[in-house]
Amino acid sequence: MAKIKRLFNDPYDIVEEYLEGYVKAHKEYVKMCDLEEAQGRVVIANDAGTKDKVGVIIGGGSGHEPLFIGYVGEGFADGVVIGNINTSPSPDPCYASAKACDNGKGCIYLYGNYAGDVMNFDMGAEQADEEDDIRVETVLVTDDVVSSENIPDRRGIAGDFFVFKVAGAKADTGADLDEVVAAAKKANDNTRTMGVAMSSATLPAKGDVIFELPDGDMEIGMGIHGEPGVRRGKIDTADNVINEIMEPILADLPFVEGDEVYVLVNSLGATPLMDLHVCYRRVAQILEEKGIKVYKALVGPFACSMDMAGMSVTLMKLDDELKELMDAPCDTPYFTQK
Amino acid sequence: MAKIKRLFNDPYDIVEEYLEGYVKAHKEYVKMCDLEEAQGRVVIANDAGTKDKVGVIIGGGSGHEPLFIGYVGEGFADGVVIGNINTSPSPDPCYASAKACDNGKGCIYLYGNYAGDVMNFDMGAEQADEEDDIRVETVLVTDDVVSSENIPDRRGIAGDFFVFKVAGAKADTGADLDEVVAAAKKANDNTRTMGVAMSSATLPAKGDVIFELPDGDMEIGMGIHGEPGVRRGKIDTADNVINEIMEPILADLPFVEGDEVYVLVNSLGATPLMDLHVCYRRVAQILEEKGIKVYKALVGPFACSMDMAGMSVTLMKLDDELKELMDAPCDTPYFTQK
Amino acid sequence: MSDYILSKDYFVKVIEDLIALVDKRKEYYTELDSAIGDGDHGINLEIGFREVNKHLDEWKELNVRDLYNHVGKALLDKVGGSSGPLYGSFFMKFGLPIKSKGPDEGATFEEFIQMMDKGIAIIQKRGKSTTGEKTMLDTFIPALEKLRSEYEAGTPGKEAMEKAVEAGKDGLESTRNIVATKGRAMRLGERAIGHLDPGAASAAEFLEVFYNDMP
Amino acid sequence: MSDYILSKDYFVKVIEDLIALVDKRKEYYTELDSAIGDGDHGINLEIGFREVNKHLDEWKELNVRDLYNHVGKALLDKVGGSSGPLYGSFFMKFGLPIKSKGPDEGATFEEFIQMMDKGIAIIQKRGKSTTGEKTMLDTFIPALEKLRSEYEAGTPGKEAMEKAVEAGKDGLESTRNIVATKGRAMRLGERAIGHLDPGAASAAEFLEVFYNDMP
Ligand SMILES: Nc1ncnc2c1ncn2[C@@H]1O[C@H](COP(=O)(O)OP(=O)(O)O)[C@@H](O)[C@H]1O
Ligand SMILES: Nc1ncnc2c1ncn2[C@@H]1O[C@H](COP(=O)(O)OP(=O)(O)O)[C@@H](O)[C@H]1O
Ligand SMILES: [Mg+2]
Ligand SMILES: [Mg+2]
Ligand SMILES: [Mg+2]
Ligand SMILES: [Mg+2]
Repeated sequence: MAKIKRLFNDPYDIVEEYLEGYVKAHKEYVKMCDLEEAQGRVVIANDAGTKDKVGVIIGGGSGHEPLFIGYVGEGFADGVVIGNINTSPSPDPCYASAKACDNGKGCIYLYGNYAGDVMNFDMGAEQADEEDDIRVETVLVTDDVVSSENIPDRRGIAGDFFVFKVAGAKADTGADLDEVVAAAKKANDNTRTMGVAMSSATLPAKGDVIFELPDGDMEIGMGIHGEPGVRRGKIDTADNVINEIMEPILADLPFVEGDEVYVLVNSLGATPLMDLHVCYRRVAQILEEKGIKVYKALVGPFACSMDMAGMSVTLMKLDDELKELMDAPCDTPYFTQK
Repeated sequence: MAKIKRLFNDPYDIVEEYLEGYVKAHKEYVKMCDLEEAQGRVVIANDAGTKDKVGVIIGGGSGHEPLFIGYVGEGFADGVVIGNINTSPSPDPCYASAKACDNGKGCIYLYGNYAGDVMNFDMGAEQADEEDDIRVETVLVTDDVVSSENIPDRRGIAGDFFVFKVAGAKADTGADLDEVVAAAKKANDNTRTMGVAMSSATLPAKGDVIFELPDGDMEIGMGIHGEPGVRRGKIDTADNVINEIMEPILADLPFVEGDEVYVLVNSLGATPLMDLHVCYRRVAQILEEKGIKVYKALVGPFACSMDMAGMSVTLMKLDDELKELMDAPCDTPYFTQK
Repeated sequence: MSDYILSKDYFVKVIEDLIALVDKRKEYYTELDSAIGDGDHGINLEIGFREVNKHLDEWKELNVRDLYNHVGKALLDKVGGSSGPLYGSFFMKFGLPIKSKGPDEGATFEEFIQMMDKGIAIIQKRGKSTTGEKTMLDTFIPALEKLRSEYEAGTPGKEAMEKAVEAGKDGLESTRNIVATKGRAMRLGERAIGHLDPGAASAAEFLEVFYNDMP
Repeated sequence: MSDYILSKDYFVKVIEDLIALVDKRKEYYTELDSAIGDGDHGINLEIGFREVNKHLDEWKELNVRDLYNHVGKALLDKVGGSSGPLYGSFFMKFGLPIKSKGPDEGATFEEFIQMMDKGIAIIQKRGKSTTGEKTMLDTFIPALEKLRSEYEAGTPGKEAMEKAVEAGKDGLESTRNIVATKGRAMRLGERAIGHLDPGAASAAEFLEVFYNDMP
C-alpha cells in the first residue's frame, strides 16, 4: 500500500468505487445513468430529463469533491460527467449526459475552462447534436484571475460553484436555453477567484504528491490541479495571505465601493474551517474598508483538490437577478438551501 | 511563522479570530452572546431564548468544526460554548449559554464525555441553578466503542452529530426537558462509532503535529483529539480498514439482522470525499451482507480534528421516533435539511 | 514555629516564577501529554499564565488572597479543559486561609500549609479523585502530607517544603508505572504505563517554585 | 519502394510494446507533467494502455484498421483529459488509410506514412494547434515531415523512420526552450521554460517503438 495518507483499494479502481459508494449513499438524490455510452461515468438527479426545463450538466475530473458531483439535485444540476482524477471525462459520457438530461429544451454544459475538458465535452455536444438533435450550449467558467491576462484563457476554479448555482436556479424557473446561458455567462462575468496552496494533493496511482512544495512554503495563485501559480514563498500570516489574494481579485473586475458581493471562502481540502474563518474575518474587513457590501458568505470545502492544504477566495458581484438566483432553494447532497 | 500548513495570525488569537469570522460569515443564523460571563465564547442562534422550547446547548473544545458551532440554528442547537483548541470551555461561558438560551423550560447540555468538559459544564450548570434558577440537564455522548469496556466511560466523537440532531428536533416539537433528555439518551444509547487516523492534527501554538504518526502508518481507534487508539499498523486498503472498524461497532450494540440504521461516514479533516465514498461503499456492502438496512447515510466532514487525515464510521440504530427526529427539517450553517 | 513568615513579595514572586516556568517548560508538559493525552497541557498552562502575566502588575497591588483569586480565575476562564478548573480552583481557594488582609501582608507558615491544603482539597473535589489515579494529585497529596508531617515534627519551614517537594517528585515518579483511572489517559489502559502524567509533572515543578522562592 | 511491407505482426507488436513502454516510463511522463502541468500524463497513459492490454488478445484477431480503432477508442474512453482524445483519435484514425483489409494483412510503407499523417492530422484538428506551442505536435510534425521527405528522397523505410525519430527527438528538445500556448502549461508563461513537454516526450518514445519494431 502506498505511503500516502489516503484510503482506497486498487488505485486504478478508485473513481469507480467512489461513484458506487456515492450513488448508494445519496440514493434519495441521484442515480447512475444507465445509458451504455455513459460508461458508468454519468450521475443524474433522480428526476433528470423528466421536468420541463433545460438540462443543466456539469462535470470535469474527479478529485474536487464536493464539486462537481455533490451539486446534482433539485434546483441545481441535473447531471454530472465524471472524469478520472484531475482529468476531463471522455466524449461518450458527455454525450450520454445530454441524452439523459434533455427533455426537449436542450442542455447546457458548464465546466471549468481546461483544454482537455473543452475537447471532450465539445465532441460529446457534437454527437448529441448529430445523433439526437439535442441542442447543447456551453459556458466555460473562467474565474481564476491569475491564470491569464486574457479572460477567456483563464481556468475555472471555485467560481464554478456560483456559476452552476445561478444556471441551475435559472433553469428551474423554466427559462429557455438562451436565457440559462445568459444567466450563467452573467454569473461567470461577475465572478473572480484567487487561491493559495500549502501542500500538494496526493495521487493514489502515483502513491505520492503531485508536486513538491517544501514544508512551510506556499504557492500563491496555484490551480486546483496543482498547476503552478504566481509566487512561491514562506507561509505567511492569514491576514497577509488574504491581503495578497484580495488585491488582484478586487482590481480585476474591478470591485468598487457600493458593490454588493457574494463571498466564497473555499478550502482546497485539508485546510480546516477554523483557518477559513480566520481568513474570512480578514476578507470581511477588507471589503468593509473598501465600502463593498457582503450580501452573504459561504465558508467551507466547495471545490477541493483532494487532500491539498490551501484555500481560495471568490467574489461574485451581484445584481437583483443574481441575488434571486443565488437565494433560490435547492437540495443536493452537498448544498441545501431553504 | 510555523512550519505547519495552516493559516492563522497569532496562534494565541486563533479561536477569537475564527469566532469573529464565523459570526460575521453566518450572520443570518447566529450571533455572539453578549452576556459578560460568555467571555466571547458563546455563540447563539439569532432567536435563542425567544421560543417556547427547551434550550439546546452543545459545546466543547475548538478544532472539530463544523462540530460544534456549525450546528447552531433552526431545528438544531440554540447555543454553543466554545473552548480553546481540543480543550473544554470554562465554567462562566457554560453558565452564560444557559442564561441566553433558557426561556423557562430549562436547558440541556450535550457534549462528548471528556473529564474536562464534565468539570466545566457541571460548574456552569450549578451556577445557572443557583443564580438564575435555570434547570439544566446533561446528556453525555459516549459513542466511541473502543474507548472503554464500560459505556459511561467512553468518549464522544462523531456520534455527537446524531445525538445533537435528535435532541434539537425533539426540543423543536415543544417537548419538555425530561422528554428532550430521554430522546437524547435514546439517540446516544443507539449510536456507536469507531475511527482511524492516518496523521495527527497540527496545533498552531505548538507549530507542530500533536503526536507523531510515521508516514504510512495508521492508528485504529484513535480519538478526535489524537488520543491513542487500539492498534497501530501500516495503512491498509480501504476495504480492510472498514472491515476492521465495522466489526467492533456491529458487535458492540449489537446491530443485528433486521435493524435499520442511519450511517455517518465522517472525515477527520484531510480525508477527501472520494476516499470517504470508497469507504462508504464497503460499509454498505457489509451492512447488506448482515441484513441490516441503511435508512439514510451522511458522508463528509461532520466532526473533525482540524487537518487530521482519517475517518470514522457511526451507526445509529433507528426506531420510528429517531427516524422522525432525524428527518425533521433544520437549517444551520453546516447542516440544512428540507 | 509561626515566626517563619512568607512575605507578600514571596507570593508575588511565586506567580512571576510560575509564569516563567510555564513559558520555559511548556514544550515538556505538552510532550508528556502527547504520549498519553491530547498533547496540550503545556499550551493550556501557557494560555492561562499569559493571561496572568498581562494583569500581574495590576493584581500585585492587591492582597495575597485577592491576587491568587485573580490568578485562579484567569486560569479557570482562559484555560478550560481539565487543568483550567483544577489549577484555577487551586489558586482561587489558595488565599482563603490567610487571616490578615492588608495588601502588603504575607502569611505565616502555618497558614501556608492550610493554603496548600485548601488548594489541593478543591482539586480532589472537582476531579473526584485521589492518589493512584495517575493525575496531578499523585504529586500534590504526598507532598502535602509530607509538608504537614515534617512541619508538625518540628522541621523548619523551608526544609519541610524541601522534603515536600521531594515527596511530590516521588509521587510524580509513581505515575510512571500505573494505569490512569481519571483524565484522558484512563482510556489508554496498559498503554499508559511507562509514561509520566503531565499534570503530575507540572504540579511537581510548581511546588519547586514555591520552595525555591522561600527565603 | 513499396516492397517494404509492415506485417500484421508488426502492428500488433507495436501495441504490445507501447503497453510495455508506458508501464515502464509512466513515472517519467508524470514527472515532466508535474513540473508544468498537473502531474498525471503517465497515469493517464497507463490507465489507457492497461485497458488496451485487457482486450489485446481479442483485438489482435481483427485487421489492423479495426485493431487500432479499438486501441484508440479505449484511450478516448478510459483516459479523458487532453491526451485521451488526442492519442485516442490518433489511433482511431491511424488504420484508415490501409486499403487491404484481411485480418492477417499488413501495410505498405507508403500506407504507413499515410497512417502517420492521418493520425497526426487529427491531433492538429482536435487540439487546434501546430508546432511551436509546446505540445506533442512539436515531436510529431517534424517527425512526419522528415519521414515523408526521406522516403520520397529514396531512403529505405526503416532508415527513413530512424531519421524521423531523430527529428521527433529534436522537436521534443525544442519544447524545452519555448513557452506553451496550448494545454495546461500555457498558463505558466515564462515559468514553463526549461521543461520538456510531457506529451512531446511520450510521443517521441512512441515513435521510437514504431521504429524499433520495424523489421
Ligand atoms: N479528574 C482529575 N483529577 C485530577 N487531575 C486530573 C483529572 N483529570 C485530569 N487531571 C490532570 O489534568 C492533566 C491534563 O491537563 P490538560 O492536558 O491541561 O487538560 P485536558 O486533559 O483537558 O487536555 C492530567 O495530566 C491530570 O494530571
Ligand atoms: N491543444 C493541444 N494540442 C496538442 N497537444 C496538446 C494540446 N493540449 C495538450 N496537449 C498535449 O497533452 C499533454 C498533456 O497530457 P495529459 O497530462 O495526459 O492531459 P491533461 O493536460 O488533461 O492532464 C501535453 O503535454 C501536450 O503535449
Ligand atoms: Mg489531467
Ligand atoms: Mg485538552
Ligand atoms: Mg491535555
Ligand atoms: Mg496532465
